[in-house]
Amino acid sequence: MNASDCYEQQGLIEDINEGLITVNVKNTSLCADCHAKGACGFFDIQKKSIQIFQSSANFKVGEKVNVILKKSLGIKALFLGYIMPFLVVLVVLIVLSILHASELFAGLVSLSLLIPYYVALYIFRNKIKKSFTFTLRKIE
Amino acid sequence: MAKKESTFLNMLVTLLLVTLASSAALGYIYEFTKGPIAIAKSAKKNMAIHKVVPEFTNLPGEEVKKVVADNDTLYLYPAKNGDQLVGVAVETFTNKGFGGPIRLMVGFLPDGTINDIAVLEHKETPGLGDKMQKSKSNFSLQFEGKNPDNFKLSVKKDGGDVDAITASTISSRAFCDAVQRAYTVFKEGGIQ
Amino acid sequence: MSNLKNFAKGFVKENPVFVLFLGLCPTLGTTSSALNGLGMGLATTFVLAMSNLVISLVASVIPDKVRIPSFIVIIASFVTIVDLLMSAYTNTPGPNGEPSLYDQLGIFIPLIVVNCIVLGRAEAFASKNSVFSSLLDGLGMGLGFAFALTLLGSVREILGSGSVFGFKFIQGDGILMFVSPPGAFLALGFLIMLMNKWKQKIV
Amino acid sequence: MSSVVLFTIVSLSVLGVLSAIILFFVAQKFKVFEDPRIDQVEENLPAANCGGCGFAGCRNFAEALVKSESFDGLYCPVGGNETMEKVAQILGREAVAQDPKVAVLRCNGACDFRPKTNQYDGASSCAIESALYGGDTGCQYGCLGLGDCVDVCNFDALHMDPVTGLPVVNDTNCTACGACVDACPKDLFELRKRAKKDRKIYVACRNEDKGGIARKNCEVACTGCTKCFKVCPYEAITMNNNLAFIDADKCKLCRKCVPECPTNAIIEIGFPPPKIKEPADVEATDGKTGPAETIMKESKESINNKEE
Amino acid sequence: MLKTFAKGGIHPPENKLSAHVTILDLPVPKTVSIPLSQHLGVPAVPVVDKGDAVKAGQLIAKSEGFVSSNIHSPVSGKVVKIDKVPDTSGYKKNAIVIEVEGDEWIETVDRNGDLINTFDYSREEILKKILEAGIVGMGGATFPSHVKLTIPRGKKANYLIINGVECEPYLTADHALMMQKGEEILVGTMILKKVLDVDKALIGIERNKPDAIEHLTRLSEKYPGIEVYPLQEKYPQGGEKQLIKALINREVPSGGLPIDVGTVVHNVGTAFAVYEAVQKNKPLIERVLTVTGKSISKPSNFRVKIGTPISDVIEAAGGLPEDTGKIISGGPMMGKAINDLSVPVTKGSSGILILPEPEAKRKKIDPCIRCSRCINVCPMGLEPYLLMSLSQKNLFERLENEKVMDCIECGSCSYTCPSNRPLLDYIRLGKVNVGKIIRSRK
Amino acid sequence: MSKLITISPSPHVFGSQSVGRLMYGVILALVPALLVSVFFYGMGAIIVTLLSIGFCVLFEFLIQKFILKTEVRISDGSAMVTGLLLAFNVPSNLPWWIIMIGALIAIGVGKMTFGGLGNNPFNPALVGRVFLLISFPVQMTSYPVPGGLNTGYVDAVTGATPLGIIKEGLKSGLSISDLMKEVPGYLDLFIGKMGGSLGEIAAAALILGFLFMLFRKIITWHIPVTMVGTIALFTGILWLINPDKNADPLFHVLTGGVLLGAIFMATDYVTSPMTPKGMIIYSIGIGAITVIIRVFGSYPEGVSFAILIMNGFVPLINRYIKPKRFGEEVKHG
Amino acid sequence: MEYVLIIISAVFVNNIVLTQFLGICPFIGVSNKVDTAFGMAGAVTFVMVIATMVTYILQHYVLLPLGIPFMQTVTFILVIAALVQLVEIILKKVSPALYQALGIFLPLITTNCTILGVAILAVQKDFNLIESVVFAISNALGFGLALITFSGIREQLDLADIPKSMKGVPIAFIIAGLLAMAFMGFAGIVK
Ligand SMILES: Cc1cc2nc3c(=O)[nH]c(=O)nc-3n(C[C@H](O)[C@H](O)[C@H](O)COP(=O)(O)O)c2cc1C
Ligand SMILES: Cc1cc2nc3c(=O)[nH]c(=O)nc-3n(C[C@H](O)[C@H](O)[C@H](O)COP(=O)(O)O)c2cc1C
Ligand SMILES: Cc1cc2nc3c(=O)[nH]c(=O)nc-3n(C[C@H](O)[C@H](O)[C@H](O)COP(=O)(O)O)c2cc1C
Ligand SMILES: Cc1cc2nc3c(=O)[nH]c(=O)nc-3n(C[C@H](O)[C@H](O)[C@H](O)CO)c2cc1C
Ligand code: SF4
Ligand code: SF4
Ligand code: SF4
Ligand code: SF4
Ligand code: FES
Repeated sequence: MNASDCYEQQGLIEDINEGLITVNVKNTSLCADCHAKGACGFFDIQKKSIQIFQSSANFKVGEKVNVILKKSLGIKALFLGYIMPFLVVLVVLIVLSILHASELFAGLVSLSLLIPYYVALYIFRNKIKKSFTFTLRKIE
Repeated sequence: MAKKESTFLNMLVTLLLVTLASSAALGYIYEFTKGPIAIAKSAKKNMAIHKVVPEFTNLPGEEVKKVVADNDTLYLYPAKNGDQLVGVAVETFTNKGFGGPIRLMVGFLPDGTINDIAVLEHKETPGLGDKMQKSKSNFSLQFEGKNPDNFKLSVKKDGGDVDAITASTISSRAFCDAVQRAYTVFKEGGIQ
Repeated sequence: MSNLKNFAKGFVKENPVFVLFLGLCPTLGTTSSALNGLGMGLATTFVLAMSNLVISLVASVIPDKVRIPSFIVIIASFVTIVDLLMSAYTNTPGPNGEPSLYDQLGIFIPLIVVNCIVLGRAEAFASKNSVFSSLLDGLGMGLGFAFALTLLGSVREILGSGSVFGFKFIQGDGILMFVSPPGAFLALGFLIMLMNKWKQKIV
Repeated sequence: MSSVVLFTIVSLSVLGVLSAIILFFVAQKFKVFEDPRIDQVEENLPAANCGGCGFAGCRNFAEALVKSESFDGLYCPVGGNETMEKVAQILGREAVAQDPKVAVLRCNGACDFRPKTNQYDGASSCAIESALYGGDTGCQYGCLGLGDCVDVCNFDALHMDPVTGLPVVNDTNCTACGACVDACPKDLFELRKRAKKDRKIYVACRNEDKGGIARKNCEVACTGCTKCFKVCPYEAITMNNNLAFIDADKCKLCRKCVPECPTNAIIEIGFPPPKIKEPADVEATDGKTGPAETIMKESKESINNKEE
Repeated sequence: MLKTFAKGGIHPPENKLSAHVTILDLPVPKTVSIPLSQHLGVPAVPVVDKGDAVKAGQLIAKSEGFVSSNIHSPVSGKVVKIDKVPDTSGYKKNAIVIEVEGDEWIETVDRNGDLINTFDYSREEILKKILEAGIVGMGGATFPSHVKLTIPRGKKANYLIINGVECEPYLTADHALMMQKGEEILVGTMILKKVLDVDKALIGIERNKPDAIEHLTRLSEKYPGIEVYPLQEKYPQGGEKQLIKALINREVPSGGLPIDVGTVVHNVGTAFAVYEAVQKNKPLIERVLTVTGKSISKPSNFRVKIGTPISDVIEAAGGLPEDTGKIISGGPMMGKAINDLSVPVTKGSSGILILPEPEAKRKKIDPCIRCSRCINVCPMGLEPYLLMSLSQKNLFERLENEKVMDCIECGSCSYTCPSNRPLLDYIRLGKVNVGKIIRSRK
Repeated sequence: MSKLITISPSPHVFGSQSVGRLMYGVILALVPALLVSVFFYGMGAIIVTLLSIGFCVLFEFLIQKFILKTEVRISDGSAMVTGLLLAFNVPSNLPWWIIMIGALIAIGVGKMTFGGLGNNPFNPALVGRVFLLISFPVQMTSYPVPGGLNTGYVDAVTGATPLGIIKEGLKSGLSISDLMKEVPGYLDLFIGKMGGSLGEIAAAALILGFLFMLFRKIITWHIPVTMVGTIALFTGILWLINPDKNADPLFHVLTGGVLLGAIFMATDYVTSPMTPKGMIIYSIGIGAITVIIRVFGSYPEGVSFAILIMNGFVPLINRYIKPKRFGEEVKHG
Repeated sequence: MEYVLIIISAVFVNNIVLTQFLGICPFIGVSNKVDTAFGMAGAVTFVMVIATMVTYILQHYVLLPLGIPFMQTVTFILVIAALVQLVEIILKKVSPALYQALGIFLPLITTNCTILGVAILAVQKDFNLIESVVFAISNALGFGLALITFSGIREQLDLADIPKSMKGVPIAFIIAGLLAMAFMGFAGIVK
């Protein structure tokens, strides 16, 4: 795999269970690069675990690994997670305002449309899951 | 006091208490500052009026007269000392500014002589057009005590009597335009 | 740490602006003159000191998981208080029609609430320390912030308009770039560089 | 109470409660505070971020320390035992003391001892020069003198001696991070156990050529004559490919081997008397005698002392 | 417009001083030292011992594995030692040193110079002969020819390309060979065609050798399927990827081999060696090389026994000039500077170039001014300025992404840089490091 | 052999180009424009040019020697080019201390903070120029009226540039046809008889410099031609739409800094893209932004800003526009 | 037309980072990689728009009718903080895979002053709902534009020899200053 097409994040293997490897990655906040993050407690570092199906032969619990995600998948995630719902809200808002709906109504309706959007995501969650594949690589 | 467990109820109660306390405090302070804030706000407008016309005793803001011209509005604030009209402050504008619209407060004495001019709002270039402000140069001083009937409100380049700000003919022209508009409105209906 | 040290560290060693690079927006946005910088700095100091004080008082009874929201509410309340007070008492325009301090600081007053220093101090210090040292910490950090803002404001004012705190010492304009937005970045960049060099020297 | 105050209280309370609920879930599902000990440990690490421990930076190392069960294989060469002790205290564990080490340069081929046979004129990098050929002297094992090692040393423990053309290790600054070991394409650095008073005895040569050839190319080359090997009472010396090597763990610093070496390839440092000259002194001498030679003289002198 | 490759390239002064000098046979030297690693791949293993007597043409070291090559004695005499000897790699490497005694050859070699232009060996027989003769690419890379000629399963060659470009300044060995052994080369080409089972062989020659173009074109009429193409002068047209692009407009994919676009490229010298191996049973024990340089008194082309010390060769060309600043084995663009005149001539030595003192030194390095000249001349479409700084900063991952491994080390970038930046030096270092990483991944 | 022989990695021969030769080539190419300027603006042009070059070289020297403590390389000529181009971008009556500040900003902020030659993301001369324009608008917008060889330095009579006249006139509601009577004719514009920065006026001389640099292979055609073409195209469209409010393309190209910018400033190696395709994107960007600023913005002239803005995008262009790698698309011909 | 003006104004003329000085911390902090900058721009757009809409409704349908606009700061920050977190929770619940992918791709979005600032500015400028949304989008675009350009320059400078004392934050400010200076050329395009 060509490294330029990928994102990498360091993580720690937390659990291995019949080919299902759970990796803990640190999701750093905006302040990730800030060396004062110790002084700042604003919604700080969170952990996310990622489950990966991969032959676990080479990996041990507690090992440091790189989780690799194809760049195109990252963009797709961005699209599904943020851009698409944004477009949904925007389009509905514009349509409603063209129809001269009241602001409150238009605003609330378009915001509440996020709910069905997320429901739809939920319904397709398995499909989405299939398309997002991660790879693990050991860190020497 | 011991740290409370993070049970749902505890959390609700804590937050409720915190918000209650804060909002009560805020509400109180708001009540307390409401007066001064309102005064400060009205003082801001009056300040400009104060600066451009002689001493007055009335509340010009209450007696404001609006005149619509060129898609915008001019405001005429009559200043009275007792019943005596001592001057009229005209909030005027121009769209010919270099960087955008300019709003001025022009103070006229009842006979139409310009008493003083204050710049309310402008977007002219720092170092060039912004010299129309009194704090930045003497440009606006040349209008004081002049009556537009015998002081031609346009820059010398265009045959008027106004010395333009160096390298800022456009702003100077715009300034004159705004003052001229104020004067016209003042003439047409300003003097009660 | 002694209380004095605690107070003093905000000035140089842990200066929020020059060392920690926190609260940069107000630093850049409100320093077109020394006075504005000072005003903003003091407003922040007030919020910092007061919220540190209150938080250190109540932190021990707040359950961990609502700590952040409670802190936010407390801080935001103090910010609102500053906002209200300033709009009441610092809202008079200058003698030549210059905008009032309140107007010049503008949106940056409500934004004190998201200034990392404030919440950061609450989290990292006030919630764990005594009332008095929290107050001192807040004051120290706040004054360090105010110091940085005033310094930057002075530099920009000196270079940009040839005056300090409004006292003009040269005729006419200065180097106008320094009072416009790009000048803020440039001046802060070079100030931080100088600070770094100076710190290396004294260490 | 005015209505404003009432509204204030009501609206904020409602919002407060709502966000409490949301944030409750956040806290429930996400919030994993980092082990505060990581910060503590990190504070006690030297913050050099040099990678000497084998991790990408001090913080990563701190994490590893906190997470691992024991300190097996985890050691900060820069901070040394002292730091590890502190860390052990924080974590309530047993520190494993390691012998402190220091880098030594296994080449003494100063310009005076090792005549140049050609002139290198490529990019100034030992790695590049060594990829191209054996080097600008007859010895293809010796130091190239372009200072790749100096560039990677984060602790100001290495500098080039302009006279000898060799890097000089400053024992006080050297933390045994091992960066130079990795950087040197000729593999000239060795991390050796720090003995008392920084005394050391080692063979400053990597030349595997046969004796005559080695000697021809460098006056102070190890010729593989095995004299030292034979004299060492502790079996600390091994011979391989015409080259002697002194195992620091076995060497008892008895100095028997030093006078044996016909080419003075064995270097002893830190033994009295006379005191080691400061590098400044060296520069003060007419520039012809570099530290290498100083060292040589010293060793000879100390030999003499011993014989007396 | 004549054919040439599409992107990049430079045209340094040609300085082909020995262009029309006939090839002379260099006398047999007193001793030869024959490095065991004269080819890409695993070094050969000696099959003789110290003290053994050997004949010219006798196998003295056997190829070890598939990508390796046999080595034969170029002289008759006695093996005096098997030891480390400096060679063109810049390091001392194992070599067999033979003291020359007499001129005895093994019997199978046909030492008669007459042209034999018919052959009817099977492909397997030819391949076997090439393998046994220890033929490697004479174009400089010294890749064992039998490997190249063994087409991997699933691939098919449609063209054989014979590389008579010789785009390096100064060098004229191939030119001289084409003039003097033209017909032999063509027969060799026919043999190679048969091995590869292709219908067409293209010979590419730059137009600065009009006589060679004319000569081979005329001769090739007799040999079906061989065509000679004149090419515009442009360095590095001799690089096989560029030559393939120039002749048949196909691009060897990144990381791929010529066979991926259905071609095999061989140097004219290789074709000649194949001719000798197949038709004369003569193993690869001598080669043609150019000795040249502006202050050399007799720039010449010699046929030299492998293992001859280059001092002998230089001596034959009039001796080492006073103002020698640099001695290069190969051409000025890709050759290797050497510091020891005892270095032996090997199968890959195409020339010896002596640069005078002032030309030998590089100029002061300036900062990169991002003039993009290096990008414009890079025939591989790389960004040398970027590769260099990535290599300096040890950013290996990015180096790999920027395709550092595609660099053919032609040196056009370093040649052209106005800031005299040592681009190729660092790119090479980057290639070594990235290569290590790639290998460790496997 | 008396001397040691040299060993270095290949290649062993090199081309003859050098940084110094390139820079002095640019300076040579700028000489005709300087001569024209002296012809129209007299001593002022000479004084400003010498001061600017002097200060730039001096600051570069001081910073390299005393602040950065690196090798002093003022002899490579790049500071001279910066000084010359800075001078070319200011009025010929600019007081000496403003020139000094400009040189300090150009070299100190625009170049040396980034590590000197080759590292700066923005064109130093333009950094200096725009800094001055914003800081000293009065002095930077009072251009001397071309008065021949004996036009004074600081006491020169000032006037407006053709673009300034147009902009101001349009603001006061005049139409182009009226305004065209006030500006110099095309021949004057071509030879440089108009108000403006001292080096930007002489279209003919600048084009001469362009041909010289093309001939000497200092620059390629991509940036200048594309940039001028883009400006001509966009102003041409606007002109066709409303010739009463928009000047014609020829006028736009000949006035202001278009030619100076296109030939000498946008082409600065350090701050322009590395590949021809990138260069074309870059110069289309400059052209478009120039027209936007000229037509819609408050500044009468936008070339300097446009170049600086596109300088900001150069790293992105370099990142995404790569040369075509050999073997990228496998063709089977 | 006024939408176009809002967009041009927010993206070029009054760029939120370069002239309004909002969001400087992430601008200086997260702008080392172009890829991340792109991702950030996308995510910030969503959050900013949603936050602006919610606060708009809060302001106009709660605070103003109740006569307590001074509660703006407190309520806005609470709502925005909760909202940002809510989005995360929902994403995690709804599609763990997506959530995980985003985790690798992007840094977290925290409530920084851009988001609160834009919400407050939209209210201050008396925009209606649609205008507020357009305003939020364009500011997000402006943020993205500045961030991406800036990260490009910084990526390039990673390979340059910046003087030691300028490395890191100082040089970042100088670049931002010069970029801001260049953007001043757009002055006056929108009056
Ligand atoms: C950067 C810049 C800013 C300017 N700002 C203003 C301004 O604010 N007001 C103004 O009247 N002219 C301004 N101008 C100048 C006009 O474009 C025009 O040159 C001038 O008004 C006419 O010159 P004059 O006043 O010397 O006749 C500015 C010019 C430039 C280049
Ligand atoms: C590792 C390696 C494997 C190769 N395998 C083959 C092969 O299977 N078939 C082939 O035709 N050439 C093969 N080659 C030879 C190359 O195509 C090429 O001819 C050789 O490297 C010399 O080319 P150059 O002188 O242009 O560098 C191989 C080369 C290398 C380095
Ligand atoms: C930059 C460069 C230039 C080359 N120039 C020539 C050349 O002029 N003549 C040549 O025969 N081979 C040249 N080669 C070698 C060819 O790429 C290729 O290896 C050779 O033609 C294959 O033939 P061989 O295996 O018979 O040597 C050059 C290689 C490179 C990388
Ligand atoms: C074709 C060419 C154009 C140049 N243009 C400029 C320029 O516009 N401004 C400038 O300061 N330097 C210019 N230089 C000089 C030099 O490249 C510049 O100072 C670097 O940006 C400094 O790093 C130019 C150099 C060349 C070769
Ligand atoms: S001398 Fe070597 S081991 Fe010692 S600190 Fe320097 S790089 Fe590390
Ligand atoms: S010790 Fe190694 S890395 Fe250091 S200068 Fe010598 S050869 Fe280079
Ligand atoms: S990068 Fe490699 S292929 Fe490209 S010009 Fe340089 S040496 Fe030749
Ligand atoms: S040719 Fe040299 S100066 Fe030009 S871009 Fe390439 S490395 Fe830089
Ligand atoms: S983002 Fe604005 S203060 Fe940090």
